[in-house]
Amino acid sequence: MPRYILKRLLLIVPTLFGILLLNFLVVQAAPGGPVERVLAELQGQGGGAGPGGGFAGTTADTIGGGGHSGYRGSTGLSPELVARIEQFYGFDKPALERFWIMLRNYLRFDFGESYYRDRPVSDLIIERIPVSVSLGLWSTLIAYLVSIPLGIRKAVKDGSRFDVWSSTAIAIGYAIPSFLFAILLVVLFAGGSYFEWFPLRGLTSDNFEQLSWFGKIIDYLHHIALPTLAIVIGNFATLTMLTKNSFLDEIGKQYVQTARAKGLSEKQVLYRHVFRNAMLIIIAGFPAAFVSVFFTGVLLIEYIFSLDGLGLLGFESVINRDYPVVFGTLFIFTLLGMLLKLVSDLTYMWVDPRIDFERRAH
Amino acid sequence: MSLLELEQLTVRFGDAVPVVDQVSLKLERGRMLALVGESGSGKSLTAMSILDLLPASATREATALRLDDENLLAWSATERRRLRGGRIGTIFQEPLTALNPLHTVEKQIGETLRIHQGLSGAAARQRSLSLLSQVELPASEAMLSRYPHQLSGGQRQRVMIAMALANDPELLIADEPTTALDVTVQETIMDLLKRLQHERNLGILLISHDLGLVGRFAEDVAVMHQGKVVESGPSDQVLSQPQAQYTRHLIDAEPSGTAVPVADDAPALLRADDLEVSFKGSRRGWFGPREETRAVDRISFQLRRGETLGVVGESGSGKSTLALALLRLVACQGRVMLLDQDLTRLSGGALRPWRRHMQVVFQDPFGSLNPRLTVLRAVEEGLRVHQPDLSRDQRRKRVRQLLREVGLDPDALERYPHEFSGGQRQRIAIARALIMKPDLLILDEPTSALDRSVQAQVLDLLRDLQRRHGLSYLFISHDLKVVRALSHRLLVMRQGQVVEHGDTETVFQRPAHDYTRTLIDAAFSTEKKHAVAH
Amino acid sequence: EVHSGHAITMYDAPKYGPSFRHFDYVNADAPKGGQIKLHVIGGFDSFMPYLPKGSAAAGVGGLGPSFIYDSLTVRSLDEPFTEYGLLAERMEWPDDRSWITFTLRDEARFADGHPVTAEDVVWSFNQLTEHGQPLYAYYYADVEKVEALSERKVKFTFKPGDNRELVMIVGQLPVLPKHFWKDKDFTQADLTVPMGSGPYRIASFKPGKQVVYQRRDDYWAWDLPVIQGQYNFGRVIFEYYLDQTVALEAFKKGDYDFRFEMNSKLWATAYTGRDFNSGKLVKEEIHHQNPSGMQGFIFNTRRPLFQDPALREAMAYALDFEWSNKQLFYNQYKRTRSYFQNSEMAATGLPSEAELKLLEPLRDELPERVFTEEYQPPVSDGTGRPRENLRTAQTLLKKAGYEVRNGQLFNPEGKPVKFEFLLYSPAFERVVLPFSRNLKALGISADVIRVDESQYLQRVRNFNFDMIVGGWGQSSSPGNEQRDFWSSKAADRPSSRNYAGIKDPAIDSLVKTLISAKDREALVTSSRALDRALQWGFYVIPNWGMDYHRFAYRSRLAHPDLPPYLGVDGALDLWWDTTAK
Amino acid sequence: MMATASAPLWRRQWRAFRGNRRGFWSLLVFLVLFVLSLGAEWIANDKPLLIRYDGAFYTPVLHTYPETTFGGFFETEANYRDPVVRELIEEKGWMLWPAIRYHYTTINYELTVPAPAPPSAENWLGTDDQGRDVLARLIYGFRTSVLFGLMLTLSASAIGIMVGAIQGYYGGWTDLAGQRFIEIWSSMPILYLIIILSSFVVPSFWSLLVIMLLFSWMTLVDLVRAEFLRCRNMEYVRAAQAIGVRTPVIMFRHMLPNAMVATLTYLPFVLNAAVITLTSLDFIGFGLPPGSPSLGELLGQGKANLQAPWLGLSAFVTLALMLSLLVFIGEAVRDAFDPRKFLS
Ligand SMILES: Nc1ncnc2c1ncn2[C@@H]1O[C@H](COP(=O)(O)OP(=O)(O)OP(=O)(O)O)[C@@H](O)[C@H]1O
Ligand SMILES: Nc1ncnc2c1ncn2[C@@H]1O[C@H](COP(=O)(O)OP(=O)(O)OP(=O)(O)O)[C@@H](O)[C@H]1O
Ligand SMILES: [Mg+2]
Ligand SMILES: [Mg+2]
Repeated sequence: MPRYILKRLLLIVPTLFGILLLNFLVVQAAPGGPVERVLAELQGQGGGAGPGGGFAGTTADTIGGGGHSGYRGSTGLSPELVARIEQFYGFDKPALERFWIMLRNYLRFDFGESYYRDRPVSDLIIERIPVSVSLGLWSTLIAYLVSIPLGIRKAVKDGSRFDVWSSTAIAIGYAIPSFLFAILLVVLFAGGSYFEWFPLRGLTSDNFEQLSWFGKIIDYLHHIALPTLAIVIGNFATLTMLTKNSFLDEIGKQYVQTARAKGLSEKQVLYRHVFRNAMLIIIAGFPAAFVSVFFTGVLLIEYIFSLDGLGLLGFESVINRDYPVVFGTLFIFTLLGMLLKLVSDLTYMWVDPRIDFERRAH
Repeated sequence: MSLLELEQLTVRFGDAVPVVDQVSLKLERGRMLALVGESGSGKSLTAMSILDLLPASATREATALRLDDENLLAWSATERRRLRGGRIGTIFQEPLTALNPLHTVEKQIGETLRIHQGLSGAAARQRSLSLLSQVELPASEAMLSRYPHQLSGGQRQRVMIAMALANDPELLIADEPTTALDVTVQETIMDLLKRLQHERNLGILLISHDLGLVGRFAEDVAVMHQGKVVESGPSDQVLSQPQAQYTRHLIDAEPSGTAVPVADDAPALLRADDLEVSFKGSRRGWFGPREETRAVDRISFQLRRGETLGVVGESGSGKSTLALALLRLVACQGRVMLLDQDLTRLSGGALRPWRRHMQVVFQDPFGSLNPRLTVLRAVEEGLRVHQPDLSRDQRRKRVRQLLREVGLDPDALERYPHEFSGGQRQRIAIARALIMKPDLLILDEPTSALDRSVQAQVLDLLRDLQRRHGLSYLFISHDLKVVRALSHRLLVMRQGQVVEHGDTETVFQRPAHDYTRTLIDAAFSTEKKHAVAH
Repeated sequence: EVHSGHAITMYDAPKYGPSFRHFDYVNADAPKGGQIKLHVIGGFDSFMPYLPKGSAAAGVGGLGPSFIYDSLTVRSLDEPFTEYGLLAERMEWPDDRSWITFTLRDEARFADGHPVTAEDVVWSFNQLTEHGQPLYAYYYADVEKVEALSERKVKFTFKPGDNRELVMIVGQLPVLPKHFWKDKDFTQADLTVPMGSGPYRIASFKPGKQVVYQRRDDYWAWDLPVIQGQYNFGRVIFEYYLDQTVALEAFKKGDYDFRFEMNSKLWATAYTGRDFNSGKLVKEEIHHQNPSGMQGFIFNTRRPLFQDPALREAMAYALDFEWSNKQLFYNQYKRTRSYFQNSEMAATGLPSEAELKLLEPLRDELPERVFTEEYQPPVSDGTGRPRENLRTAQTLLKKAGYEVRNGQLFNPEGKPVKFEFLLYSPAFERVVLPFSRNLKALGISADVIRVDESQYLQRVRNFNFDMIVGGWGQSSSPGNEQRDFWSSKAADRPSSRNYAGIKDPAIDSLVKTLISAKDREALVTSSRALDRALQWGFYVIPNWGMDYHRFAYRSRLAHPDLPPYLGVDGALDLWWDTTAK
Repeated sequence: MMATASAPLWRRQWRAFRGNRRGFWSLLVFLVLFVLSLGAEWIANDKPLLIRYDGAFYTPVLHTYPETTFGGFFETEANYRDPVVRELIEEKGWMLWPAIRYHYTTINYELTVPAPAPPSAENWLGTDDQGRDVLARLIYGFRTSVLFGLMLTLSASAIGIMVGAIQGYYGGWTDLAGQRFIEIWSSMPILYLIIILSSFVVPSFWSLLVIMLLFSWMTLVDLVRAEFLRCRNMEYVRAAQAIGVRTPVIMFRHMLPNAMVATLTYLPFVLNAAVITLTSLDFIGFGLPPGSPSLGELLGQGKANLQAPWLGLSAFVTLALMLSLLVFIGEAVRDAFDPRKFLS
């Protein structure tokens, strides 16, 4: 086992290298880049550095608006200026050299600086962790805390009325696009039109610092409630169904009878015996679920609730071609993902001692 | 006042004919009632219905089910549940699948203790250790920390027994409690049960196919046939003067006959040289030393075409492991030569063509049957693999025929393993192995769950095949009578090693090793050891 | 001859004389105090708007005056282009405008009491052009040198060239305190609270979420005429939001006080609810006279297909503006017909005498209709599928030798008329798709494709497109930039704004005339002549524009009669809070 | 005694499937909807199904007729909704229209209010912000989504199951290498790939399908791998090996059905995820080319037009309906595969 862990840990290095290389190649091939963005800004085109073209992009139906275009005085972009901008972003060097420089820095855990923000990438990431952890943790926690007992109950009552309506409910919950739901929540419960029960944005109130610690907790929960709700609503379905089905699969097995014969109550049978046997695939899905909530899953929610999280950082950097941030987040997240996967593999063994990762000839 | 009274119990699946039909039983305190009868006659279901442990698809009807004169049928489900594991202990027929695969021995036993006695920690462990030693298992920490898959068949069965006895039950339901145990251990266990029966006034409902055992230990007996009790009464009386025709038929079907003679010039089929298998146990802590079990320790033998090699020995002595090693299903050292081919040198795909020459019936038929394959698909699999030119109908025909030969209803083709009784499953496993007409058949306790008459039928079939096709058998069994009736030569194993190896009759008549002697003595004694209590 | 004065204009004389009391459009008695909350989409992580990195908080500034920094001069909002001294008391410049000096006011002080000196101006200029955003280097590229002549006098010398604007543009330079940055890193885009000489200071902020500006009572310039009646709010607060929809909700909820709307649909539908009914929120449309420039579907005439003006002319008939305006835009737009729309520079009627003088020499190179017709984009009946217009187009095409085979139009060379319409904003799909459907009736296949913004920019920069929606903003005083817009030289230079690829000697010559205009009148005449040449070149299918701004605000706020040259920000500096005491 | 058991396997499974009434009905409804949407051109179109003109029949859905055929002016395809064309035809014949007289591209030029227009007798679910009929777009969008989802799910699951099975079954370096490959592969910035792709071809149904397939097969791998890691230790796997069953057969005939819990549970969700992927790509503007009917585009419009709830609502109801049906079908399929289930 220690050998296996060591092997896995060592393999992380070439894997990360592969990931960086692959991404570097892809990014090289992507049209457009920071230089374009700056040039466009000079000429007053484009929507600025916001996550442009896409969903949040300008909805204006005129381009210039009516403002006076402030641009005068020169006859256009000189090639020297373009070269200067390219140099600023390091694009004057050949690709291979840039990759090499990046690798060297990454070895020292130096992720460089954002193109558009005068901050080290690592700071940008660290800064956004509270939001992501809050969203990720609460939504994952709630999803698991609700789904597993619910799934078990559904398995026990398979085919009953309860089973039917809860299936319907979670399917509908799953079907609701979270961003639409989020907007609905905002309009209904945080906007100016109906009920003003919840705050509109952020993780804490303006006067957070002055609150007592209890007040702080309440304030935090008050802020996090709607976003978490919006994320979590769609997260019950897979987990609940997975729990239900794997329980159904196990409940018929012989050892369950033995457990019953021992005089265990139905609950005890389910939670002490079936649970562990049925857990495996639930665990298997965990790293993916976790990372996705952290990284991509909640982009739109962060957006709508003005939460500066990692999802937003990642997406913006992709759209704006902020490559250092793209690679920095990628690096950290794949590293995290790999470690999580190792942990979950080890959990397999812990959950089911029969499991090993040795080679089988057959 | 009887301990247990069952009146007109009927169990059925769906609208089909009842599988248990109007069965009434009565068990007194301090007595042992043996339920014997045909495999598939509804014995296990009868027992399980006492505990509300029938499969969900079964329906139960009964006019009365009384424990100590209290009608359990009037109790709530929760109240009945409290009886389980406390006042009523249960030993399941198939111990190999009945243990939770993810719990250690300690947890399995400890759990019952906690639930019913509130014992935990050191006290529970103390009690567990003493239970282990009572069932002849090493009362060690190592044993406690093992998982079921690290135990031999007999060891698992004994864990099961320990669990059932943990809370000093008033009623013990023992469904074939000793099938996987060698005769000496079986003796100890039965003595233990008997002692408890006397000391604690324990009532035991014993289900068994071993009429010898029943005769020696049980006070009362009930015979079941096709879901009905055909005869019941004190065991002396029923066994010596059977009234019902079925009972007579059953008693007469004592294993008999001798092995089919082998030609002297029969070529060697299988040779094992210095075969060795060891298991790495779990580590103590993260980096602690690994406990290592040497399950098969340098075993060599040779098996000729048409010959049967009986393998007997202590439970946990490595018999099953030896079988797996021969089949190359566990990693081993040494050499296995089949038809002059060293199997240990082959692997993966290269091994496959050789598989058709050797087949196996696993000790745990339930586990070895894929729960999602119907009988038809399970049995015909070998044909599909090795005789792909057969048509569907041809395969189906062969399967039906073979099922009939092992005494199963050929209409059961589309059923799934869990819809059968223990003995029926065992026969499906036998059919699956036989359909390939292999040169070598390894049988690991193939008849432990069969009643005498079916057993005889299967043995006849095996002998017949041997005669006609010159099959060789490696026959692992605890039932020395059966071994004697079938094998030419005998291998006696203990703690992974061969202690004696020779011609069957010679060994039986002049056992050289002490262990063999004890074994044989125990197997053939018929004396009634325990006086019947009244 | 060296001129000198308190103000400098592009042409002619400034409207306000040396002793003016305040701009006409301010309310000099506006109450001071109170507060206004504004919103910004996005976030901020720096107070340094001048650096290439970081997104700066709103209000800190850019070019021109800001809350924190004063500039040398400020622009008046009721003249086309005139700069009045703010930090600068006087300006001196020669006839050929090849240099300019600014004499700073004695009383000009930074917030810490330090006087504002020529040294600070030079330092600011150098920092901005060396370490600042490329914009500054670009903007001030023609400045040859900057020197402090004395403690209070600074001189900008320009590279030789014909650039009347430059003298005015350098006046927009924000002046930063050199001493303040002595022990700080100017190139670090971070949240170091800046210090300047401007009317506000940063009172507090929450990174990425909120900045609060507090009016400075000790601002040195409160009594200056150029400042009178402005910067009335005691506190100005910027709130940040990420999502537009949510931001709108927040406005309705009362989280901030003022919005301007760019979307016609939202303007027509979203500004309703409790507070609008009760009058707490006000919706107002305010007219302006900013030239709205030209927005249109731009043909890339570098493509062989689009080199035929007849095709370009015909295609314009497929855009049913009247229907779009009615069904999609709630009738809020006006059709654009001129490249200098909404200004006196736009050509109207037939060419005037003066224009003819410019056009006549180019008669051979210009389309006949420049002289004989007033340009007007096709007008439809507003049915969405303008049958009559399409028939006209069909006839035009037939005449030019185009023919339809199997539902597909082929040009006289036998090539199918097929092109891609490149978009990046989904907002335009609703206009472009109906357009492409109408083109289909003519047998023209137009694929609408949408790419992400970066890619769009890259393709436009390299002129790798067939047709885009684009535009040219115009100032009230056009100049050099026209060369970048329309000249043959620009057509071949990547990154130029001659998107259409116009290469016409006549237009080149008209552009030259415009740039060298000596007075306002000449400028107006030459731009009208240029306008005609462009209109009849059919380089774009004109879209629409607006001559008003859409404001919604809390009724507590009030504004004077707003000046004609008004930015989208609504010149909030002129507003005040009626609840302030 | 064994009478119930004699029916062939598939029939018993079918019976078990039907036994789950909800799942069965869901399947029926889904099939009906799907089949109907396959014939969308015949249900919602701006061309008549049949024209009788001047003694001859015309089928505009199948053929393209220039307007000149009916005595019009344009040589391009007739716009049958154009009043002029309508008059021309009805003068000498008649037209048979489909139930919904809108194609997904058709703009209702006759709207009396600015688009998006609320539901009316003419546009049952209203129009979107370009004046197109929402119902017509839903029908076509549903078809695209379901086809995309089905194809993506089937191919992605097949690959995913295979890879997961191989990794779990063989273990060792196969597993290590495979897992690392997946880690590298899954890190690929899909958005960039789509951007790159769109720089040389116009993104289409098929190109998006291929791109998504390149990545979505990884969903199931971990789950299947975990189950195979466990399953390969089971006694019945040994039994099958002892018979000499070939490895692929062991994996897919013996282990897979036992390792199907996760797969079966996930399939409806994978299908849904595929639909949602396309939807969200459309939503953020990297999906199908502008103008394509898609649920995502409709959702996007719903967000941009909160004042027009029928947009978001229609898309949402369609999605919810589709997803719920699939979840229920998935449950019934699971029942059909569970031997313990289809006995009782
Ligand atoms: N789940 C089930 N579904 C359908 N039939 C079943 C099921 N379980 C058992 N049976 C049938 O019920 C009958 C009685 O089974 P039971 O297990 O009681 O037999 P048994 O007497 O214990 O036999 P054995 O000695 O072989 O264990 C058998 O014929 C078996 O096929
Ligand atoms: N996977 C394993 N890990 C560790 N020990 C094992 C494992 N499998 C078997 N053993 C041990 O190996 C020894 C031999 O087991 P085996 O199953 O071969 O016994 P057996 O002779 O078949 O016994 P029985 O008659 O009880 O079935 C036993 O002591 C058992 O505990
Ligand atoms: Mg039984
Ligand atoms: Mg064994």
